[in-house]
Amino acid sequence: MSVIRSLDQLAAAVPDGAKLAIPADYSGVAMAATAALIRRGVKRLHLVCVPVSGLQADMLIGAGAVETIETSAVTLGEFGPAPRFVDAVRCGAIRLKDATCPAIHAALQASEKGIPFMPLRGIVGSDLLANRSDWKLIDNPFDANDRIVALPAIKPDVALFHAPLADRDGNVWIGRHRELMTMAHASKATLVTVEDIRDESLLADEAMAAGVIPALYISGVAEAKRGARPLGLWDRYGSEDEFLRAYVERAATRDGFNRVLADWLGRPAVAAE
Amino acid sequence: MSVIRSLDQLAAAVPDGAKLAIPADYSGVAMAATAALIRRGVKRLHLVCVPVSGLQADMLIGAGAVETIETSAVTLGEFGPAPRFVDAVRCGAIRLKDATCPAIHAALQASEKGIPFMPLRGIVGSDLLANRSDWKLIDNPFDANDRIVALPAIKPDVALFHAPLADRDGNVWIGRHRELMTMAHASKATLVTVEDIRDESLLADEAMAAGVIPALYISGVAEAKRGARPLGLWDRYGSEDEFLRAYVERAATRDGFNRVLADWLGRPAVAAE
Amino acid sequence: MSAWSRQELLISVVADLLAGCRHVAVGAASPIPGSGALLARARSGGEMRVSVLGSTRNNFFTNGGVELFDCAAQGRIDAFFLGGGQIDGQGNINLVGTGQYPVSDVRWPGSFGSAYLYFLVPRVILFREEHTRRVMVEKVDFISAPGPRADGTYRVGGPHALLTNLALFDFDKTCRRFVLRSVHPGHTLEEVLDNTGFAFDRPAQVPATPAPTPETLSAIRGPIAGEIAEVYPHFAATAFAATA
Amino acid sequence: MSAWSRQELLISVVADLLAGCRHVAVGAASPIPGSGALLARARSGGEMRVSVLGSTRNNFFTNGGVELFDCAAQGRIDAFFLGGGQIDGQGNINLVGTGQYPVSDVRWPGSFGSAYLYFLVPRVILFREEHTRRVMVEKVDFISAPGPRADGTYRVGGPHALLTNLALFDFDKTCRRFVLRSVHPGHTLEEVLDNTGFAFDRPAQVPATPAPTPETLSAIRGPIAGEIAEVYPHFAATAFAATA
Repeated sequence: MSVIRSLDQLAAAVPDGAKLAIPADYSGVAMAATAALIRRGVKRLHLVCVPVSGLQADMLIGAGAVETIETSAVTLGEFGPAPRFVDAVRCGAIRLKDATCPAIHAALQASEKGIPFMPLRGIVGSDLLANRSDWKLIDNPFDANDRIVALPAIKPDVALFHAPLADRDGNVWIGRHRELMTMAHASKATLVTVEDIRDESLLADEAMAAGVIPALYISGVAEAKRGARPLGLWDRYGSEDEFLRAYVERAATRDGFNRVLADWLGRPAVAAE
Repeated sequence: MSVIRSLDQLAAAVPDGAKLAIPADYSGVAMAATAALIRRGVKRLHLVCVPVSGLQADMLIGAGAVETIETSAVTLGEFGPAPRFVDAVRCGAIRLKDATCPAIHAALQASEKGIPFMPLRGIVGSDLLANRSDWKLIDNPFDANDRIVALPAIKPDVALFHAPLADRDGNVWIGRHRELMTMAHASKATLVTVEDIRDESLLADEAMAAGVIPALYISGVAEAKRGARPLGLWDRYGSEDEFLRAYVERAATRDGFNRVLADWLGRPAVAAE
Repeated sequence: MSAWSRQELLISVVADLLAGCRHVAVGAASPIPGSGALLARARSGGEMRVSVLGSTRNNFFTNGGVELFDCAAQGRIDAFFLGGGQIDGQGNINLVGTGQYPVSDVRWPGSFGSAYLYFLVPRVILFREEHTRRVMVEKVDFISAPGPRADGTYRVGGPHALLTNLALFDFDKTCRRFVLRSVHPGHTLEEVLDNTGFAFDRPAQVPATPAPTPETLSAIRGPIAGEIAEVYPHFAATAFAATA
Repeated sequence: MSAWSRQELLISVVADLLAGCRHVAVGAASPIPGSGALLARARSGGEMRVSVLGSTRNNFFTNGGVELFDCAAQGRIDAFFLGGGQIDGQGNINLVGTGQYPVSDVRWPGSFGSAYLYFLVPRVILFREEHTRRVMVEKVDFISAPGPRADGTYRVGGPHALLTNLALFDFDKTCRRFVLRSVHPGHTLEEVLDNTGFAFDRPAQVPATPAPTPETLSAIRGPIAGEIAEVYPHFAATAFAATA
């Protein structure tokens, strides 16, 4: 059965209440699919930001789609704070699971390896640990005088991201952005939007194959030209800085956010070249 | 300082008594460097086979270079048992640390992550666990009714392997053979022989970069044309099956091994093209 | 002489055992399991994946040697094959050696991934052509991978069947015993009993293993012969009564 | 007006702090630390690596987002920069927010990798341009990453220095207190005392931070200006008294 889907089919494959893993703004964010998700009115998401997020998390929060966010940070970087995230935190409107980047990576690796937890250095003495009842300080079984944090595995229901290329079998090229592969290995289902879908297999060439997530892990692929916009895609295209600057300003209020969101959802899709 | 070395310089960089990580016969074995190691008379090696070995371990054992072997198997596959390994086991001449493939991978990943141990499923109830006093059965901190094996990190002193390409900065292309990258991350030093050394950076092209071990982890690179022979190198060239067939037969006795080793060490190197 | 070879029978049985699997992993040096998997894939109408380990062309993994094991732990591998220098009646397997340990009388290569995959792959098919009391023992000398036990250990996998040159067994995970399912055509129950060192259960009437159907034989020799030859060239040249 | 800009002074101080490092990692959005690292690299004669996170061209990592952290845990990163919305006298840093948690008065982005790298990178340089009592507090409201403690936790890393617009501090890991090393030209000890909410140690005579030497300035503005502009184009256009 083909894994090629439409954007709306991808959005329909993310159930309300899903634990949804999303990458950082610089790592291939499926913004076109996020628009489709918001249009379909997705609810009660548990976002797992790998390891941080920006515009995508902020828009989903503003759209009322997020119940819980597990992240090491939410920020629009040089453009400023993430306004709907900050507002939701101040109102207590979302449940926070504050983390630190390597802890999110390690907890996904635990799921990838099918182990219940991963030990990790650092973290001891932080208020992150004090506020994460699901993280435990355990004895190092190999050193009676050493304690170490144990992080339970994070197994997302769905991983969602954008990449440059897929083939018709469902293999997806992610190059050096290996966190996307860990997300796919760790998650029950993986949905991907891509710039292009190729007819020839991405595994046919050994150089390309080194950067491929095999179809085995991929549940659905949809073509979405400029599918990361208004964010950028690696060295392929940059972000729309004017949009981001205006977003931070307009989304400072709920009404302003609703208007900027409506404008964005109303944009025509990028035509295929 | 350049990382480019001669084969003899690489061999000199493996101290007697080193914990030496080597890949499986199908994953890029530095046989030309192994010849140099045997010529220099390396002693008391602790081999860590990732996760198994064949000709390379057998020759090093036959040459009296091995004190301990940590492996999930030693075999020459379709050509038969590894004769010097089998003989050394029967004589009690080497210390055995029998393992299972995923345990060796996981213990290297623990070193890669700088954690003291990695939990791993399976293994419970096996005589591997019963004979590995360094493996522990611990309580899963997240489930009082669950026990799981904890494997201490393996941090090799040196990882040694053969790959198709390096550049002058010391970046090494290993494509899909990702266990070689884990070995490099996990080890204190990494020595590599390659078919070719390129002038242009292997990181310049994003497709190639996805399969590159960065120079940061590489201590020395030596050019060795057909450096895996008599073994093969992935899809680049096959193994010398006649050599392997004859090896299994001749190395059945110590004298026979000494002769086949002498013949092999006496071979001329493959000339640069 | 029958109209099919011993290998063709075993390939046919393997393919039947794999029916319904989404993903089967086999070793590059395991031609009968591998051919059975390729046959099962051909029958599945594109629903089954087969990963041939150690090959470049039929290897769909991109994360190095650890991926097979991680993939199994993720629940993404439905069937795998294990062998053993010794197999005992509790489903314990020994890939290490006979006599004492570590100084063995006979030393085999080692345990490979058995101690792990046996716990995590739902359908582990024990495949060993030699069916003698030397192999099928009451108790293995070394447990590379244990059969199922009631010790509470996390385990979603384990022995699903034992296939030899003589017979096919199921494994009853509750009683922790093998149950003879069928004896291959040309062999007898007495032969199985004489050559098995462990006790096993059996029905009052032991059926014969179904011979490969004409459809199966023509699939093995026809459409998938080329695939088998591509993956297992040495094997394909000798194993089939007729090769394309 | 001095012959060098505030940014040029800070870049010069950063480069001095990094002397002898083999590998420095900096964020793509950290132009002053990044420029200091590029200057230190230029001075090192090819012995120092600089990894710029989040960039494609100056990113030498190939194992995804986890590699920086694994690399630090392996002991392969000698220096890194952390900031903080609040920094206190015990070296605790807060990147989360003020007031209560989780419902904060002011919410900042979050802790990023601080809770980890602060334990594992030997020279963590706390870099925060704003030097006020709002930032330099007696006790942080939320500990994203704690300063060194005597609790036996495995820790090879921690605060090496604190650099602000006003001054440079060392951190004494035994006493767990900051020690004022120097006050930047144009500023006074009184200004530092007035604007610091925590107690710190200081020598009887507090020296002035050395101004960038003519050699350093010509390096910043000359050979490495291009590199800085390549990595930090917006910054390079505004920060230098003269840019090539």
